[in-house]
Amino acid sequence: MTGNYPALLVTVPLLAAFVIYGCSWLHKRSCLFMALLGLTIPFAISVALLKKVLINGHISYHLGGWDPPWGIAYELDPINAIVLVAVTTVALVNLIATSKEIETRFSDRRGAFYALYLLFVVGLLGIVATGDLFNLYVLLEIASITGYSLIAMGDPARAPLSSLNYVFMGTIGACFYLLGVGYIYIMTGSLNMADVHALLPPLYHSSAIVVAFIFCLVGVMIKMGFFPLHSWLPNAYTYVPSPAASLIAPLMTKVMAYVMIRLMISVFSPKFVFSSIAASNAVVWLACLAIVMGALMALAQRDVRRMLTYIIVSEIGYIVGGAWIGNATAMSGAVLHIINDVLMTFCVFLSLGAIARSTKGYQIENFSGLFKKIPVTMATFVVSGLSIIGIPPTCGFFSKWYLILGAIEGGHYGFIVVLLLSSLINIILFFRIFEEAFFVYPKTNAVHTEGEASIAIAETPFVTLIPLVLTAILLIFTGIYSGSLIALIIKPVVSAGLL
Amino acid sequence: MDFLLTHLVAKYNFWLYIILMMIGLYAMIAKNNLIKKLVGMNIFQTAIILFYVSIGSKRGGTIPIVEHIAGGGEHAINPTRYVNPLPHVLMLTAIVVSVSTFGVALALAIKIYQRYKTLEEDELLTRIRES
Amino acid sequence: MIWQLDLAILTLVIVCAIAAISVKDLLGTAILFGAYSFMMCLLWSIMAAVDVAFTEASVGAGVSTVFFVAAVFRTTRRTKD
Amino acid sequence: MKRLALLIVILSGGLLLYATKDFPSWGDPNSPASTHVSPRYLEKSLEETAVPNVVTAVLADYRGYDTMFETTVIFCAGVACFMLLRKFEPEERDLYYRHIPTGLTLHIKGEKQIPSTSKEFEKIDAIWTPYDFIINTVSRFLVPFIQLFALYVIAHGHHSPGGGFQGGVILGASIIVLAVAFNLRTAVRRFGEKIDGIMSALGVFIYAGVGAFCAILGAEFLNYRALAKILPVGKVMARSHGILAVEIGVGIAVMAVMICIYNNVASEGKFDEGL
Amino acid sequence: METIHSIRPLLAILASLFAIPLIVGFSRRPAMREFWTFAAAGSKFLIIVSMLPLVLTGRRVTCTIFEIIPGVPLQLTVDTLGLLFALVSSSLWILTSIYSVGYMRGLGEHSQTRYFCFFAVALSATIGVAFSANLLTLYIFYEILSLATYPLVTHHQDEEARSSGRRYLAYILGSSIGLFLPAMLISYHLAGTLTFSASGFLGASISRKVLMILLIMFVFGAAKAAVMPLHAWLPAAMVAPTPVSALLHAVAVVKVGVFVIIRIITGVFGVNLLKSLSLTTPVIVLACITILCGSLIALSQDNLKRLLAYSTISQLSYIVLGVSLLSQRGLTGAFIHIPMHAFGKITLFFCAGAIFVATGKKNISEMKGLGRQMPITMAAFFIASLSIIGLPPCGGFLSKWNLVLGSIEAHRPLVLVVLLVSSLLNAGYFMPVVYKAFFFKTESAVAGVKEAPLCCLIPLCLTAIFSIIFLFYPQPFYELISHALKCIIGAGV
Amino acid sequence: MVLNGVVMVLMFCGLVFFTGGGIGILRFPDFYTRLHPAGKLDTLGSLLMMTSVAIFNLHEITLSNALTSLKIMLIVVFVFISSPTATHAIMDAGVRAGLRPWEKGMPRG
Amino acid sequence: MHSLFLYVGLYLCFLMVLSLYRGVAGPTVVDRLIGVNAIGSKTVVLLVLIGLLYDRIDMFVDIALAYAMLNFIAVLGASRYFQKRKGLYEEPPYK
Amino acid sequence: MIEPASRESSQVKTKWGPFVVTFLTSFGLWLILSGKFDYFHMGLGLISCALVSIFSGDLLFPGGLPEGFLAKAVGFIAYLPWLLYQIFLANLHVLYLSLHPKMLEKINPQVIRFQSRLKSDISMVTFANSITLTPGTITLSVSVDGDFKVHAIDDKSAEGLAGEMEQRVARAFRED
Repeated sequence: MTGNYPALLVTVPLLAAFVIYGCSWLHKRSCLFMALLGLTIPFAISVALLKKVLINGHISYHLGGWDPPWGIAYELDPINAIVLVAVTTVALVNLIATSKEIETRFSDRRGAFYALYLLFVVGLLGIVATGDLFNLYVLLEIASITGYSLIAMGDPARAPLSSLNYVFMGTIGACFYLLGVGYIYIMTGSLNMADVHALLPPLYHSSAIVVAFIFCLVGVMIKMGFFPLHSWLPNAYTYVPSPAASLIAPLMTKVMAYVMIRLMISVFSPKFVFSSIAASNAVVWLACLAIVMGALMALAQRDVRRMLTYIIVSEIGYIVGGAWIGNATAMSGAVLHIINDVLMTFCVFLSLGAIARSTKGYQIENFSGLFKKIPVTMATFVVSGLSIIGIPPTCGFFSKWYLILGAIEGGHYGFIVVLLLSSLINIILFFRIFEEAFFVYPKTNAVHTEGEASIAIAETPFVTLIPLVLTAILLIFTGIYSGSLIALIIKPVVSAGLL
Repeated sequence: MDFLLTHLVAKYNFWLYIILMMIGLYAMIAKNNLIKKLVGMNIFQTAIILFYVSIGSKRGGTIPIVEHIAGGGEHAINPTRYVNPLPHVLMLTAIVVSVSTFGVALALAIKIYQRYKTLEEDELLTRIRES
Repeated sequence: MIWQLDLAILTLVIVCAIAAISVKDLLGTAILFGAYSFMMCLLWSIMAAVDVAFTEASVGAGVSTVFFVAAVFRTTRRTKD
Repeated sequence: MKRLALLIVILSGGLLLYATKDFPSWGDPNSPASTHVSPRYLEKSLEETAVPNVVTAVLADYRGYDTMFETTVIFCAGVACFMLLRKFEPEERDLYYRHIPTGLTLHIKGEKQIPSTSKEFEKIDAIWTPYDFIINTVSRFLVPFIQLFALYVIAHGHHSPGGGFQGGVILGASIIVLAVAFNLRTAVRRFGEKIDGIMSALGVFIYAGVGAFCAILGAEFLNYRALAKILPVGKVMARSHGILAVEIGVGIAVMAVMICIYNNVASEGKFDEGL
Repeated sequence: METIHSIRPLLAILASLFAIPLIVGFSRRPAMREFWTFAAAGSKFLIIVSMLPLVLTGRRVTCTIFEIIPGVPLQLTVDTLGLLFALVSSSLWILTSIYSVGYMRGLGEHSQTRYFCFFAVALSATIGVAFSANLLTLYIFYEILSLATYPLVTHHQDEEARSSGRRYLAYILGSSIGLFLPAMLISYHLAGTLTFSASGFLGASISRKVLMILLIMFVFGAAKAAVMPLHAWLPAAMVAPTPVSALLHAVAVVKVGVFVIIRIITGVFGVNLLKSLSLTTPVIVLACITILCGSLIALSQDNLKRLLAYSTISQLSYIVLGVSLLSQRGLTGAFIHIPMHAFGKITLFFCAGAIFVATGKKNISEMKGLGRQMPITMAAFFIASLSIIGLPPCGGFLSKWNLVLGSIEAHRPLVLVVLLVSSLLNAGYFMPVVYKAFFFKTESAVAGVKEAPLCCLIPLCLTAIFSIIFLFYPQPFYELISHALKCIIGAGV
Repeated sequence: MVLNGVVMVLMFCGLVFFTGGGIGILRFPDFYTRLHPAGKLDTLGSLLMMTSVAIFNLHEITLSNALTSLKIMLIVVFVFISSPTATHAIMDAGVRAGLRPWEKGMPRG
Repeated sequence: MHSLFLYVGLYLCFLMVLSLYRGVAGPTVVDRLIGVNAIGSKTVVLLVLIGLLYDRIDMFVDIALAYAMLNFIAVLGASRYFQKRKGLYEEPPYK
Repeated sequence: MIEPASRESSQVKTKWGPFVVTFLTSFGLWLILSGKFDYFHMGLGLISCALVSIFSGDLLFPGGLPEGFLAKAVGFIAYLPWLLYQIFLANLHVLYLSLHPKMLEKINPQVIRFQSRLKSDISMVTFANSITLTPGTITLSVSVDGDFKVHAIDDKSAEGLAGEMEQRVARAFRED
């Protein structure tokens, strides 16, 4: 059975989703349990796979028993194993943490919600693991469609429209990707990533391949919300219901960023990307623009969630910039930042969801006095905020470290400046909130005589709080162990790819 | 004329799919009505399907269903006689995806209409701003 | 492949597409979109993609149009462009 | 916006047109796409899977994994429509009934209602809801044959075009015909929402379950060859039967999802009279 | 040099962190809460002292926690310099804790639990900086310190605290992220390592221009050292409760800043490299400007704590100046100025706090005749101000003396002038306070005021006494410093 | 050969009807009258063309060919059931939508 | 014979243009429906003809049959719209 | 499903009748469609037909099998050739109209109402569809009790209504 782990990783939540949806018509209570089961098993499997990959190296799993160019294969190297672990962890922890809210908020359709939730995870897991260009598209669509509907379940006034806009942009993105794959297919006749990688070199100067690359990339960039193409992202992530927010916001864009890196390394080759198309400088500058614009637009927001969405835009800029600088250090930084960003965005959105219990809205003004009311939850929010800013020893610092180091190596001083600038802006962004939560007491409590005694501590329930605190601790641990992450997992693959 | 024809036949499928796709893309971006955008999206997707199917076609090829040769298990099948089945397979999936997206998008459009009683983007935006 | 038919139908397809997005009535769009699907179905069968044609026939001509009409029924026919 | 759209369109269109110059010409039998991967499907599929329809063989076997997710996409769409639109709380409003033999409409205010078992009366939504005798009767006659044809399409996906997906759509359409010709309530009474939900999950479950079952039997996921251990047939025929099982699953799922989408879209999730 | 692997440095850091859960747990019982604070402070001090013999015998205590970045582990090394600093700050923590109890209770401050928690974190970070074996570890603790002090600075949670907090963060985080971090990364890129070594890890192969830029970035990056023009946070941060100002803004935080500069000059660049390229001239100029300007501004202050803050700014630059002179005497002076200034300045702050607790007064103009009401406090104030000015019989004399000698040794006569002028200025702003307190008639506002609570009084007396003792018994410091100098200067030779 | 002749004749007739339908749809003055050629001529056209194809398919008589021809005729049957119903449905739609019928002397609508 | 079928097919395409004109030009939606329905019936024939051209008519008959069935459903659905909604032209902008 | 039971006066209460008839009909259809006579496909066919019959048997024959089912079926088949002939004639007429250069003068659209004496729904639908297919007339609406509204394209078609065709339909379904 262990041989089938790669397939089971994706299949277990898939089967669980079907069972849940079927059962939800018969017995609603059992849904949560099955959903938990359906995510715990893949979590265990992904950890086992990571271990296996680290011991044995690359794993290739041939689905249906057909050899790759004809059948579909799953290719697991250390990097995607770790991304898989990140995805399953986030999904599982989020489900545990938000289960209470899901159960109350979607009580009459929880089966559907869990099913979509699991299928979203399935999509992402598949995207990360697959070694086939077209399979990636299908999985991408699974993740997208479930994402659309999860987003649309949010604020009834705005969510459907933002979701529909996401549908349009997402479809353009997916179609561009599909088109790019079509161009690759017409020139090489293959869809398997490794096979395409082997077939491409003689075609590097063909205009069709260049266009294919551009379209794949643009498609993926739309999906990950890279700066000029990000317009769907803020609305979509602002109005999503909070249990889904902490699932979608951390994972979707980051997984797509991973796809971009994967396209660059294992479908096309760095040689092609960095020398045949002399666009690397342009993309890095675009990434700089993304970072700055994301940060500036975040600065203009009063709604905390919306601000965070713009921060995501800017974080994506980090990853793209890092990946396109074109040396191993920066690429490692980009990969590390994917993992870190998953964790920190997750933590920040999860804590925001927990905070939302005690506030009326997501405006900064609503945050006043929260340090008194929910100290632990706010502490986790602070930790994640610090991580996004890039304060050591949280993990955000270390990916920035590698990114800047890579930029120094590559001589992209503009990128360094922009990275530091965005860190500084992030300080302003977050401390604005911290200050509000720390200094200002809500007006309703001002009636009472003493501030301290009157505000009752209404801490988040434990089922949410414990995962939250664990995640915050994980942020620090990932930071501390980022050296081993790089040395054991990322560096070998990246250097092998870049050589 | 002959030369033109051979060149035309060689590429026109690829050119026309681009035109079709651009029609769809234009509708998606420029149209104001959400359902129109949706139609544009569908045209866009079909154009890509057209592209793939055009890849698959083969001069002198017939449909990719192997004709039964009684007891001829060892009989070699000449692949040039049949068109390339792989793009068809892929495009089945793409069609399914497009119809699924279409269904979800329609559901979303209905939800939007329920709330705002309009499907025009500019009117929607003004109404959101008002509320 | 039958290129003569292919060319003819392709032209029709483009006409249908333009018509579908420029008609100032969503129900008209729905109907013309159905016609667009017919054409596509023909196009696939001309290019020997029978399975695709079958799918397009069943989806595009059948359920997709019905969904579309149903959605228009539940929303509105009005459109400015 | 229009100008921006035009710019984008011209830009990307120009890029794409530029790229076509390196394409092999249309229908070139020697193009890479026709010579690299696909010949093997054409040459070997009959002897490896005993399925003459190469598209089906590739769809459900060689690239069966894709198709599993394709079906999942459909399932997602169904669940999404249900989730987005379904309203469980009925709105308070007056009831209308039509007396079928005479075509008279009854408008009942308040709580009272005619028992739902009554065959004479039919619940409708508004005073002007039409009743078309011809369409009803013809649809009633056509539905069984449409269904039969759909089952035929599913069963003969190996030998002729079609397969689970197409058959499923037609099956779904047969119920939709009922919903269109009579009204949604009739269709839902015949094919309930609960069953529909369970069927949609069941269909995809069959697909993924067959795959997982193969894995349990010791082969790779979706390697139907492993089914030969429990079926009284050879390994090649096991593949063929595996494909059939999978196609049936697809058919069930697609049918249920199509009905689900139609029901929800046509009635805004209220499950009243529908279109 | 022999290296001992031990987790004692780590324990020294964690000692106060372990106390945090206990402090939080006993938040309802102040006595227990404060007990745990003392326990943490005491154990921390003991652990640090226990390493003294090892270090004095010429060994180094190292603790590698794990590899963060290839080639750059999270590593702690106790060398003489770090130990000196750690000793000073941990010993003063004990006294400050006592003082805090008196001060906080005396004023009935809110959120005392939070206060003690973050105090503990800040101390951990300070010790962490002192023991860091490489630049990255140092940076991590530096940032933790910045963040941990933020709630302390803004403890009052009013509008003033808020704006000061903003300014504090803007300067500290802005400079560290904007300048220190890139400088560190460039160094890592150039050298491939970040571990401090006695002769510096930046080799001579790097061009002078780059080195110069790096040095400037580092010096400004460590904004905690309050080198002008990045000094403005320090006066702003004086809104904090006085124990915070005392320990953090006289000892821990600002000393961390200069300690970082010392580490950079001695451990990153290496004295010999800097000397051979004579790179430190701009730093010297900056330090001189800061010394003079700080003193001049202090002259015009009426708020006692602000005055002390500006005094601190100028005094800190003595250390920067001493280090950047790169001469043996100069370094000695700089190093010894750390404890001397710490003890002196903390006494002054304690006094200011005691006055505030007793009278509620913050401005000098309101303290006329206070010496008669609070003789002990004002006597301590006098002693400490002597120490700061650099007059015997106080420890401050030693450091001034060494600095003066160092400037001569380094052939920089202008520096000598600056030092002397600044001493005069110091006297110019301290003596009026003392004079007003003792020789003016008691104003009605402060009439009838008693001495501050005992908890406040004892620490300030102790520190004042220590200031005097150090002049006569500076051997422990000298011994430590001579070990340090042996490494720094001797290694290059 | 005779078979081919029959096929061609039937096909030609079918085309004539189809043509009539196409022209009729264009020429008739209003919606109701347009339905007449659309509903009827196309139906018969389909019948004739399908029949011709079915016959053509039978020029090599085997079981499978016969079945295929039967299937083609099945399409015809289906069209014959569904086409008038569809025509009726459209007509009904027009009436219910309130479209005014064309009367003699009015311009084309 | 094949070329005959090809020309017949092309002629049907031409006829589709006529019907499509009705579909595109309107003037009312039901007119479009007529046009599209007429295209549908020609498409069925055309599908069978393509089957002849490929010599695999047995494969194409299924498609044609399915097509005939589903086209019926689509037309039924579209006409159903009018049976429920009273207006042939668009309803007033807002209620 | 609304079962117009009350209108079906003559019906046999056999429970299995509809099922058997549906099953047999659909199996015949299956054989035509399938064209494969091996056990496997026949087995699939049996299953499919059974499914269809169970699921939709009552759609074909709501309220059971009508009396004299076979005779009616034969009658219907016998009616078809005449209908085809009529259709052919009708089409020629419409063809003539649509190609006539002065078409607008020739036609005179009008709506005609009449009461039919047919009773069963199947016969009425047959009649209605026959009207639609034949001379220039399209059924507008039929009410359950046989009230027909017909749109005729010209006077000639309007006259020929309701005569022979109704009788033949009635004869086919044994209702005269």
